[in-house]
Amino acid sequence: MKLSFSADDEAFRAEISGWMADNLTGDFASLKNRGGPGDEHAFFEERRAWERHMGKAGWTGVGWPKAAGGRGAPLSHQVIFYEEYARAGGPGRVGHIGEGLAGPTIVAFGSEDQKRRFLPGILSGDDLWCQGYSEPNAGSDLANVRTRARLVGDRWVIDGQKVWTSLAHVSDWCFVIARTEEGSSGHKGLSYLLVPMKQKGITVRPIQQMTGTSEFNEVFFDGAETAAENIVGKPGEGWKVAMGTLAFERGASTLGQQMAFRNQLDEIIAIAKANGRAKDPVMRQRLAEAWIGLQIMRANALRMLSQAEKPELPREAYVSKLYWATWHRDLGKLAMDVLGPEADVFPGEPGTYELTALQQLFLFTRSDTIYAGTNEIQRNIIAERALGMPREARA
Amino acid sequence: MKLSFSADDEAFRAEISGWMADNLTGDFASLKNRGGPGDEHAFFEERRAWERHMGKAGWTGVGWPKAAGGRGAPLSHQVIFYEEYARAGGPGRVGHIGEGLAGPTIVAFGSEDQKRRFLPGILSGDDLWCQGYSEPNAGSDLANVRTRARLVGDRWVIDGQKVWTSLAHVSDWCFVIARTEEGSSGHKGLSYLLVPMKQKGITVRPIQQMTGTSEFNEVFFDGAETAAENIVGKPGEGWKVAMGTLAFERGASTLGQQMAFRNQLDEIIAIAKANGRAKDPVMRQRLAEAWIGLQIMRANALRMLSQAEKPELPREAYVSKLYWATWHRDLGKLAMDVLGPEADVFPGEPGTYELTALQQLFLFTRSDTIYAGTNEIQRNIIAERALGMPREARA
Amino acid sequence: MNFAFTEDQDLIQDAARGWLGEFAGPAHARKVMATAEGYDRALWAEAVALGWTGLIVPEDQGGLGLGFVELAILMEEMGRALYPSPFEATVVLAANALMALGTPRYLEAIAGGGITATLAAGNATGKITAAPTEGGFRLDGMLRHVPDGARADLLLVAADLDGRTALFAIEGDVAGLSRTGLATMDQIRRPAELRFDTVHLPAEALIAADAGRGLALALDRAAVVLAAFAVGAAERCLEMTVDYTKERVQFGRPVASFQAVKHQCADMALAVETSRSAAYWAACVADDSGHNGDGTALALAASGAKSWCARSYFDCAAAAIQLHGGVGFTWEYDVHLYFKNARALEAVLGDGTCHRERVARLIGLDDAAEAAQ
Amino acid sequence: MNFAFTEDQDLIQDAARGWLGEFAGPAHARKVMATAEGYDRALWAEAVALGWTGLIVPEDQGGLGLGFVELAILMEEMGRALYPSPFEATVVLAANALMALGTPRYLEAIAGGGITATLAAGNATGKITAAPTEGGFRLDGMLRHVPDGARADLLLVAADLDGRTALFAIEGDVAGLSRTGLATMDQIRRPAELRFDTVHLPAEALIAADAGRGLALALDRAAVVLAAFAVGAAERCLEMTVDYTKERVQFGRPVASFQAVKHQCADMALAVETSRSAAYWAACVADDSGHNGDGTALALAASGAKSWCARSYFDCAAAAIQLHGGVGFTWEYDVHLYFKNARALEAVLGDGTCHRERVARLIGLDDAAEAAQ
Repeated sequence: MKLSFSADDEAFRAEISGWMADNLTGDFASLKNRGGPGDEHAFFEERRAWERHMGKAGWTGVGWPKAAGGRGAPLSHQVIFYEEYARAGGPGRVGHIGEGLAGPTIVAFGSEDQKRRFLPGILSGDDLWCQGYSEPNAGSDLANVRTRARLVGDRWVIDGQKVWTSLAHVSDWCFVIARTEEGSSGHKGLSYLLVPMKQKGITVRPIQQMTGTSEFNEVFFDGAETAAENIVGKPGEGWKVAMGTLAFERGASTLGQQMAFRNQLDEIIAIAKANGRAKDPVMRQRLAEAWIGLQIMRANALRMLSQAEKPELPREAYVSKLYWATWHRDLGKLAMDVLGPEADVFPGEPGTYELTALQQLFLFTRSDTIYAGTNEIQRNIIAERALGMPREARA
Repeated sequence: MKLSFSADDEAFRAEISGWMADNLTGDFASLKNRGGPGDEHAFFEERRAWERHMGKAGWTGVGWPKAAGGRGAPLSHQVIFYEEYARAGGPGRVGHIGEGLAGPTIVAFGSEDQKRRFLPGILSGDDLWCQGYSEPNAGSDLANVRTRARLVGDRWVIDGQKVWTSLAHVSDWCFVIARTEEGSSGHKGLSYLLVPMKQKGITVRPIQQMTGTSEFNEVFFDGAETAAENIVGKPGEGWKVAMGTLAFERGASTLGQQMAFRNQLDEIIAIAKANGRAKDPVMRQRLAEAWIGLQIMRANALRMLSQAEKPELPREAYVSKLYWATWHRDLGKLAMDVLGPEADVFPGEPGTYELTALQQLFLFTRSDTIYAGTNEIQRNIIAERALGMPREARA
Repeated sequence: MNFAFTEDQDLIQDAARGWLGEFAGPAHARKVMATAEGYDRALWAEAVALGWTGLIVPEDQGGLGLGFVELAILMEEMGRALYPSPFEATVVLAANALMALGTPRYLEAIAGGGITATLAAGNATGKITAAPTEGGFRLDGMLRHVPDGARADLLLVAADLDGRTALFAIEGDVAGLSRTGLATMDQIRRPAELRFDTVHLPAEALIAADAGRGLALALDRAAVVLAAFAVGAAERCLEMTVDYTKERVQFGRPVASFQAVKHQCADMALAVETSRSAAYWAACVADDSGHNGDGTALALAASGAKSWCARSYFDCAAAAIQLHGGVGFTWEYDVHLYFKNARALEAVLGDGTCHRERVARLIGLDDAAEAAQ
Repeated sequence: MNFAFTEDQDLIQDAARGWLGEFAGPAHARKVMATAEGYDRALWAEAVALGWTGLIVPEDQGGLGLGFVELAILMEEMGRALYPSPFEATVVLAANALMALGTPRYLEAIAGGGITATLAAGNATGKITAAPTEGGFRLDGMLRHVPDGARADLLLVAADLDGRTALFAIEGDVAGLSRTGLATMDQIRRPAELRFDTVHLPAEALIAADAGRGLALALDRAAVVLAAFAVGAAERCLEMTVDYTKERVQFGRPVASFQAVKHQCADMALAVETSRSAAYWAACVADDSGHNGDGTALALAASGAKSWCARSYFDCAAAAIQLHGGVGFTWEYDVHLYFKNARALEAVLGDGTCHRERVARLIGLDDAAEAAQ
């Protein structure tokens, strides 16, 4: 057990931080620290160009196997890559769903043909992906998926609705969990389909959030089509493949997310020092607690990643979503409390609604404890799967 | 709506506080502030004499109707009585289960004959009562009661076991919920029996608590008997009568309990001032929060009592157990944190176990959130009965 | 001692709940919150006609002469409805302050609905300095977070005058005064910034030369009434959550049947009921204190109630979002309106930390320790 | 960078868990906790034979030469078992301090089990003053809460010597020194009071004349290792709770099937796992810091881990009592042993508030603010 980095690691750190310093400049300079959660609408086209720029330089797919076109970087390099990217203020990646979820799923479960067709577009930044899991009446529970797909000739024909689909309006492809076996229920009879988004059978409707902006969308499938071969795994294996996707969420990119959290905490601390709240002993306790909590989040992630080879999901992985979501939500409240009466104010006229970054943080983090499994669902999962307690009764 | 007291109220206050000052003296002086929860073993015989002394002076049954032998005091007088009693350091009442639960139940549901036979002994302090509700496998749920009673000739014959029975080893009578209908289940087929404790069919075994002392007991009924007429209500009405008893827990005596809490908080504040923790801004927040919380507890109790005439239990009554239990438990922890490293130490040799009053408070308050309906059960009750949410599935 | 509403108080509550529920609920808030003015003048005129602006104003100034319990009842219902209006600034702050200072000025106009008003004193940040001039005073300085500061007809402004706190009345706009509404995350309240750049006022603008104690009393009473607002709003968050979770089905069951959901609702109920007890405890103390009490009992009750109720409101609004799941996070559902308002309310008239610190001082934590234990 | 145990570390953990589970669990604690000595000498001799007292002692002093990660592993298992022994005082405090000061003295005796020892420095309350005398030193003063202070063979005592912190070694009893064990609610730890009333020590009793920095390093490392103890104990509380609630039937269902119970257990699991991450993060920093680092990284990690893990332990023990229901409150069930120990551990080596305040200072909250935002 060792937390420090080797000389080779440090050389790699110099490489990526140097590249970021040299490249996040010029036209790209305005992208610094933009485009994260709650800010996904910002500078979209410029960020797409940035994604392509990274792809050209070989900085996409850092953790992917070399055979899949990635760098095949060891864990320590992946950690360093994501941390340095975020430390440098690297913008929110428009390709992150493809790089982090769709790509690894195709690598793990896809056919050779699918790998050839889909992976290069992800790595180059040309193809953007979105995720079609949640439904209005399925919430966090894939077993309740109602979206149906029927094989008609050589095409899957898809009807149904997905919600909370980030980036749907700009994506080229969506991976969709649909029910392909008539009359099936629960985890059975689901399939994992790759569906082109730019077609007339698909309508994307943005959801206006409490922030006033719209990161999330509803996606309506009304006779949407995809080719018969665009299925990952066999028909009926959708649950298995989807569970694999969820496992990829344990990737090293979480360290980048945490570095972004660190940037937010640093901003809050700077404000506290400037407005004098840093002298308030009660506020000092909260700021220190947040700082400690973030260090622990990093340690917890490194523990989890260091055991990624083990077949069983370790307990620190089970608790990580609940932990970071709650920590981050509390950080949003802390930001407001540090700002005091000024927390409510943003530049602009009354009646306009253009929030500051910290107000976005405060409001947007309320979704952290809801999407991708609410805190309640996460506690169920921890109790049932990590602790072996009896499963919740399902009607 | 008015929280202040009238001139008549203040005259009554002078009467009871004068009586306490005149009477809690001499042999009784050592009883001051003794005998509360966690300390029930202290000076038992002397407190029994004190109970009789109070009875002679007409200070038992202050809130009972005059027809039942009580004072029939209005609410404001009851509040004042219990607050002044506790403010004066009046000892834990050995007759409180008779006065607060058994007596009012008999007044409300008992026969005239039962009233004649049982009420005078309660008021005089001669007959002590205990409560036979909880069972090892029923926990907080009366519907799971397994203790059985059969009518054999003119006697009820009782077999089974009760637990968490305070004062069982010194009581003359116990009110017992027993299943009198063979094969019944849930709330049906239960009866409310009055059972003499001093008989060979009853064995009392003290439960040693984490404090090292034993307030609570297990009570074993092995062919125990009581006369056929010692049933309150009809056979099978036990649930209804028991629910009535629980309602009496909303009585003004709760104000006395709160005054005892106030005495404890005052002691903690005095220690904080003496050892310097009162200057610590974080500790000041907690002490202030405790003080505010206690004022709110009093206001909440007065609201509840001011609406005692209403047929429906008001919401402030539903939340009161959860609230005071949690507040009191937190007070115990606060006491330890104010004491700092000294919190752990008591006078005596290592290996002995004679805790200080605040250590007793810390440990004993852990039972507050468990007995008489755990916090979890209380939350169920609030959600289901006060908010009308769906009932918990029962197997 | 009777800590239940009288029949009259029940009637006030029923009437307020009925009218506000019908006309001034969240749908109304959505209509006005995007406007520059921030409230509906026609609806406000109806509220005036109901006598609300005169609720605590003495009868000989055209009011109803009721007390702070009644004002708390009304504000609880306004919180429930989340009604954006000049009521808080005009009645809870301005009329209350004028009464605390014992001056009848403007009370009749306020009671009759002729003017709206606000108070800019310890409830705002910043500072104004006043200096005597020939025939009047000159005011300079800046105040922020003045409720309704940009729209109120009458500004009651506290200023430092020779080391004492004086209160001045400013009717409408005057030269040198700029009033700027602040754009805020919460769209219910309308705070503003006031800049005084050599503002000359006539002598009769001075309402009280030594207003410190009266203003302190008024601000404590305002804190009590805001606590009641929080109670109503928090309870509405609970109701919306219970209603929604009973309807919403997940995993084949109503969400409300899950113990995790029930228990969070139970905790919300506990927060609401203890808050209600806190707010009305404090309102009773406000009524009992009069204008000449020593103020300590009221200070304790006001700080206790404000810190407790504002936190409860925030906790309930936050829990409401969580328990609504995804839709709680949308603009479409009303929960976020309460959530943002709750956050704003926590900071108004002092946050929880400063109120608890005040209680710590008032209960004697700084007094000399007694003889050692 | 590899934040997982090595195979050797896995072996140490397995061996410790096996031996402690078989011989030194709560049943053993119950046997010894009522005795005046407070631990079992025969069992301790076996622990010595396992090499544990030499775990971190360099090989050339007869130890195993392992690091703080390994020590944390061992202490985590001792926490799980709640093993009352001289280990913490002798190894975690005394040997650690001697190593931090770079002196080999006593290390061989400690590693070999010849002596038990303790440290009375910043980990105790009170103060000792030392003055040079002819041929030695004179010590006066009082210290409380010295772990094992009444029973350890060797006392390492910090004293103020001309404004610096010096460390003295006292073997057994000397004239003028009284050592009194304190009776405590927690019966696992054995703190004592040491009174120095004109205690004369020979010159060679001085271990280090300027020990401040070394002792600070040692106390931070001890805090890290105590944090690991808390992890094991907290996890045991969780295990007992899961096991008990699976067995216990209420309302016709295993208690463990209620969501309220499951969710509290999930929160315990979160507390345990984040604590484990915290403790081993800090242990790695302790291993990386050496004896000459600037100490800030270790101070942050130690304060972070100690405050976090001690609170988690208390929270888990408290939840364990609550979820055991009635029996959790009895002397018979083991939960209370952990609960009392958790409370004691919170105060040892600084409570959470003071550790967080230290972190606040170290992360620069007192530094000058940067240019305004």
